[in-house]
Amino acid sequence: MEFYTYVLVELAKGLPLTLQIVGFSLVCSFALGLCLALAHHYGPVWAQMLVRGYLAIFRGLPLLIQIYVIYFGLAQFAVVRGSILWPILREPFWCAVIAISACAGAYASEIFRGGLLSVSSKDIDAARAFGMSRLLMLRRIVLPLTLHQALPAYGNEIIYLVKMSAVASIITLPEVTARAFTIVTETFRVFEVLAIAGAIYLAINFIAAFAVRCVEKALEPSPPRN
Amino acid sequence: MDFSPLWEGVWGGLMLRAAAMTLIVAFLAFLLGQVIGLGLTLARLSGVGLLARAAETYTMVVRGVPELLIIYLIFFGGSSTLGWFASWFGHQGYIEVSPLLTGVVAIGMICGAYSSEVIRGAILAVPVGQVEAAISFGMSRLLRARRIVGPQALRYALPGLGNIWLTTIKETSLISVVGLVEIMRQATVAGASLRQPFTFYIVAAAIYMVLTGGSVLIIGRAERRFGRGSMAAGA
Amino acid sequence: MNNEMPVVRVEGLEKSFGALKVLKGISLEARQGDVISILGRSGSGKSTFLRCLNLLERPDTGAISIAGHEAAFPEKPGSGKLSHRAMERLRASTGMVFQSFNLWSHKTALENIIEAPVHVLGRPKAECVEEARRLLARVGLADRADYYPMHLSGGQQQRVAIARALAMRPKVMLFDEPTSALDPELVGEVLQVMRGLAQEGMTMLVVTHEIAFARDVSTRIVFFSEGQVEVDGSPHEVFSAPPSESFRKFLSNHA
Amino acid sequence: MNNEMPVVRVEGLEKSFGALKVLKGISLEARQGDVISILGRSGSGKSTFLRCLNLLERPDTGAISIAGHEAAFPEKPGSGKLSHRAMERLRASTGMVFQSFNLWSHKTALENIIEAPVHVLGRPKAECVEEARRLLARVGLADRADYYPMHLSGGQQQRVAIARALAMRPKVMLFDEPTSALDPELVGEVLQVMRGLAQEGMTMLVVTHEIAFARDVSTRIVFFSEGQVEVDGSPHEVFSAPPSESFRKFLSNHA
Amino acid sequence: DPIRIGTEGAYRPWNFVNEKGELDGFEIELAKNLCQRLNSECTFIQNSWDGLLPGLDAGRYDVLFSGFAMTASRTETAGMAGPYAILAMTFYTVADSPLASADAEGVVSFDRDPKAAEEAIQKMRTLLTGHTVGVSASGLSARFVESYFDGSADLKRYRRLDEIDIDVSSGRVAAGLTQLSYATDMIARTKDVSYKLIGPAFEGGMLGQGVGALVAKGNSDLQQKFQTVIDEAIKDGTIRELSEKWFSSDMTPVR
Ligand SMILES: Nc1ncnc2c1ncn2[C@@H]1O[C@H](COP(=O)(O)OP(=O)(O)OP(=O)(O)O)[C@@H](O)[C@H]1O
Ligand SMILES: Nc1ncnc2c1ncn2[C@@H]1O[C@H](COP(=O)(O)OP(=O)(O)OP(=O)(O)O)[C@@H](O)[C@H]1O
Ligand SMILES: [Mg+2]
Ligand SMILES: [Mg+2]
Repeated sequence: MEFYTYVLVELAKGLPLTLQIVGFSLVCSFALGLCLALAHHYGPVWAQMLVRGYLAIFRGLPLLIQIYVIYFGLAQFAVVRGSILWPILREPFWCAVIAISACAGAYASEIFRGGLLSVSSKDIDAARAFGMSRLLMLRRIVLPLTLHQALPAYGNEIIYLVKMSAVASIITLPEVTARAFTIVTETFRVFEVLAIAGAIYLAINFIAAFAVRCVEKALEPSPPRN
Repeated sequence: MDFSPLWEGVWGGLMLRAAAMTLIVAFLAFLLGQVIGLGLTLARLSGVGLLARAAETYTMVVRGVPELLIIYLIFFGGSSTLGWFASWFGHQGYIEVSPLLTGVVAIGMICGAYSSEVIRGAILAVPVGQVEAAISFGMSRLLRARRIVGPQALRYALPGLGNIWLTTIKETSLISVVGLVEIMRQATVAGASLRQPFTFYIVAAAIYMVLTGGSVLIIGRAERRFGRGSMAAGA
Repeated sequence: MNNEMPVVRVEGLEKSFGALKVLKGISLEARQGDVISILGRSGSGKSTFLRCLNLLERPDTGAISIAGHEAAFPEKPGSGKLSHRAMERLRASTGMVFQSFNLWSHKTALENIIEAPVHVLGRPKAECVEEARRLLARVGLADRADYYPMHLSGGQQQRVAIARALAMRPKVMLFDEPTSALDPELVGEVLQVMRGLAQEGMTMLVVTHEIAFARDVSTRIVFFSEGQVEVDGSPHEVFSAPPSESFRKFLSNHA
Repeated sequence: MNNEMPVVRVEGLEKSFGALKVLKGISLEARQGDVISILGRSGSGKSTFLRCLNLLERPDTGAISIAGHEAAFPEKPGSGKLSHRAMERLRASTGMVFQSFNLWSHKTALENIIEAPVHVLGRPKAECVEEARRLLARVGLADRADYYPMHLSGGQQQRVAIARALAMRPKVMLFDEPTSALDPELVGEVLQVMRGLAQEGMTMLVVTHEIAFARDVSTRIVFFSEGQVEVDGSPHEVFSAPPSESFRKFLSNHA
Repeated sequence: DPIRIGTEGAYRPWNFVNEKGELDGFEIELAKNLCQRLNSECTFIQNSWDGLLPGLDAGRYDVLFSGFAMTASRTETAGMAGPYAILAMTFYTVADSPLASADAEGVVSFDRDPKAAEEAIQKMRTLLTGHTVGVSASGLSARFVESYFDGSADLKRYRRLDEIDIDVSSGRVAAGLTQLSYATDMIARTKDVSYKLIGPAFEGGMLGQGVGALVAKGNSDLQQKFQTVIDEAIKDGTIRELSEKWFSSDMTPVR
């Protein structure tokens, strides 16, 4: 029992860092994913090609490789180390946020594009007929409908993202997984430690999924009460 | 960077074999995942309270827990359980579950949980009126699912399922813990042996790009194929 | 089928949406070959009534019998419970044309029409295609067979929806404003089609706003008001001497 | 505005979908206060014409001028190109009621109505809500303000769509079969509303299948046939002595 | 049944896959030798590091030869046989680092010469003050730095040893702490970066008794057997021979 408390306390120390990585990456990847999806769906041909290329790389490569390249790979080049970006790229935290956002953003953009595809031309026609500018139409009509349709699938992506944050452990950030790994190598008690780490992730994801479900419910057109 | 070990030594061949392993496991796991995902979705939409709850819990837990833990549970938990059963019949010791089977089952279970969310969203996106039209013609649930809801849901689901397929290819790297040699594991082994960690990660990246890039092309084609008559607004 | 037996019998049908009671005990009978026009103000529950007949909405109370298939509500637990199979059979013997058409967007006009005959009734596909082409020609759309719904005009979609329902050769047809999107010429043609059907002994329930249409085609007029049948009689009776005040008011605006 | 200047002027409008030429050179002028009824067979391009006026479909050739906003096609590269801003201004000065209503499904009836006035015209929200409630009352839907479209009957949706268009106080209204889902009584009321608008000087183009409606309300009748204006004249002229064979045939079915 | 030996196969020069694609390295040769002494057949099973410990737990392997250091807490949870090599830790950096001024020295042991070790630690403390040191995430080296360099150097933990090398070369960490055996091999084989050892290598004390084989808990029979043959191999010089072949120095544990 003592062991379990010890592990729990030790892992919980990594929780703030995990949550920070998740929080930053969530915001960045959402914005990135939305921009990519819009460029992919509405943009000129060259923008679409650019997005396709981006998606091919960031959805195609394991996150492990991406974070490896961003953290270890770029650092190999003296040019990078001399550049103004180095203060950011030097920090494992920002490398993790960049890598996770870039990857999760690519996935999110496909989800959002699916949502954009489901917006019916009738809704668009009505918006255009009322003289809405493209931006206004996007903000008031297209995005709400898109996000509503995409929400269940986006819930998936949030959960992916929470678990993605574990790759931060390979670039020296002492978040939950890294701490679990350290305890495992010290004590050799793989199952117990991983199960507790798993429970922590499950708890985060449970809260995330619950939040998503609440938003989903709130957006549902409710039958009138009268 | 020196890539000569790829064609001069054994490494090139080993990397290719690892790529084949990745592809096989990913493919089988994805198929299994679709079956599981569909089953879960049907259970969730069945209206039978207990069934729906069970499916929902499965989806939540399997998605919520790190993949590695699930693989551990299935592989090592699986053989422990088998061993425990076997001991009843007098068999002693460790029973090996085929790593390939475990890998496929574990990844497939994870893939199924994610797929069910995507499939559910897509089914709910089919316009109600069209479903009602099908009902009013006396179509059974199965027929409706096959002829009306399925094809339309498929086109909403394709982007999401595409995501899942790509993730499955990459998640397959986790099965190295059960002893299968897939791309990432082979790259680590080769890199460590030659003390060129980067060289082989880059080779691995290239192989992944080929696998996933090819997939993206096929998915794109499928999307166009099923997009016919779609109400979607163009650019 | 015995001409004396009602093909459609509805008794005490009630339906609420939340606190809003839309149908407050509708009873109605239709014999073979009857063409019943259902009139009523917008929002008076006409569509809801047709949808209940088809069990698309589950009535709160009441009994429905269509072409020998029975359904009673509220369902009794156990033996009284309606099986899916029973509901499907009831529905397959009725054809429905929706107010908003509800064509399947992933299928062409022709595919929309052959879908149910081939897959619900199991008729040979070649035969169905032939019949579908004939039906399309009959509603003036021979050249639109391979169009997807989104590329059809409103009236064209409505006609495809009518052809789709006819292709099932149902015992009872439920039309929800089948001519709302049609020009007078087409209204005339559709009317012609419906007369033909009536002569072949098809039973039809038609929700419509076209008084002329109701007068010319139907054997009986039913007027819904506030969820109840307020008027029920032959066209001649009810139009020459409107039996209720609100019905008179309803008609007064019609030239 | 000068009464002599046409508010709407269309010249030589052509539009094809692939190989299908739907509009084959439509020219039309409307002065302030004109109510033009557009008649024509299903599929003759009426909806397409309205959609072109609104630039929802991009015409192949032709010139459009609405309330001072001009658009010419094919667009010349460079200076002749229509800016988004210009298109939006043109659209904001026209109101449109769609054949299939096209209400926004994620907004209630009230929200549908205030959406454009608040966000396109930038009017104060409180004021818009008040006006929206007045409009809803005017079309008999005061108690449906908080319903989502999916919970409204067909006629109710259509009336919300009309209220939504009116809320923009446009210079020109484009109606695509605005009474198709309405009962005679409501048709009368909507007709009343439109008469009022006409008196206030609103210019209206109305696609309709209701001959009575066209005769009673409009100042001019336009009949489309095979993508061209075949008849254009005052109601009195064209109904008493139909100037073309196909128009006579079109009318013949109307009682 | 053959003895199933698990190993990572990616930890040069202890265990790795050679140019022919076969397992090779100090531990592999040693294990083969030990099996001969035991008169048993042996099979090697390669697995990623993450699967070794759970596999041992589940009974997939009988014994692990994969560079496991023998520490008190580990011997508690699993059975260990050995040590078969000392575990010496050394700091290293790149040639152009300010720390590079310090020179490499020999091995000092906390057990055999505590005073010399203490002095060496003092010297390294001064050198590393204000710098960040990269260590392996496996607890041992981290705890070594924590307890001896607290308040002097900061820590960064890495999953794999070759990742420390990369960050030492990029300057994210000023120096790395790694195993002497690993470092000498790495320095010899790396062409494009010139790493160098700094200060002495440390051994004994809290770094544990050395590297040993991990036997499934409860299998004390097998543990005993391996303990016996390892002691033999130390006595007759086999380990020294292998050590010199693979590490270019004698890493035989002294007991
Ligand atoms: N997007 C499209 N692609 C191809 N064909 C189209 C498209 N939209 C309309 N059409 C065709 O153009 C013709 C004119 O359509 P339109 O909707 O303008 O007819 P309409 O006069 O409004 O008919 P209705 O009275 O039935 O609404 C129809 O034959 C239709 O099939
Ligand atoms: N799903 C629903 N939830 C709540 N209220 C509903 C729902 N469907 C319909 N209603 C309400 O029930 C009433 C009757 O609707 P119904 O569609 O049957 O009218 P209708 O007679 O067909 O009208 P119309 O002629 O305009 O089509 C309307 O007031 C409508 O607002
Ligand atoms: Mg209705
Ligand atoms: Mg039209």
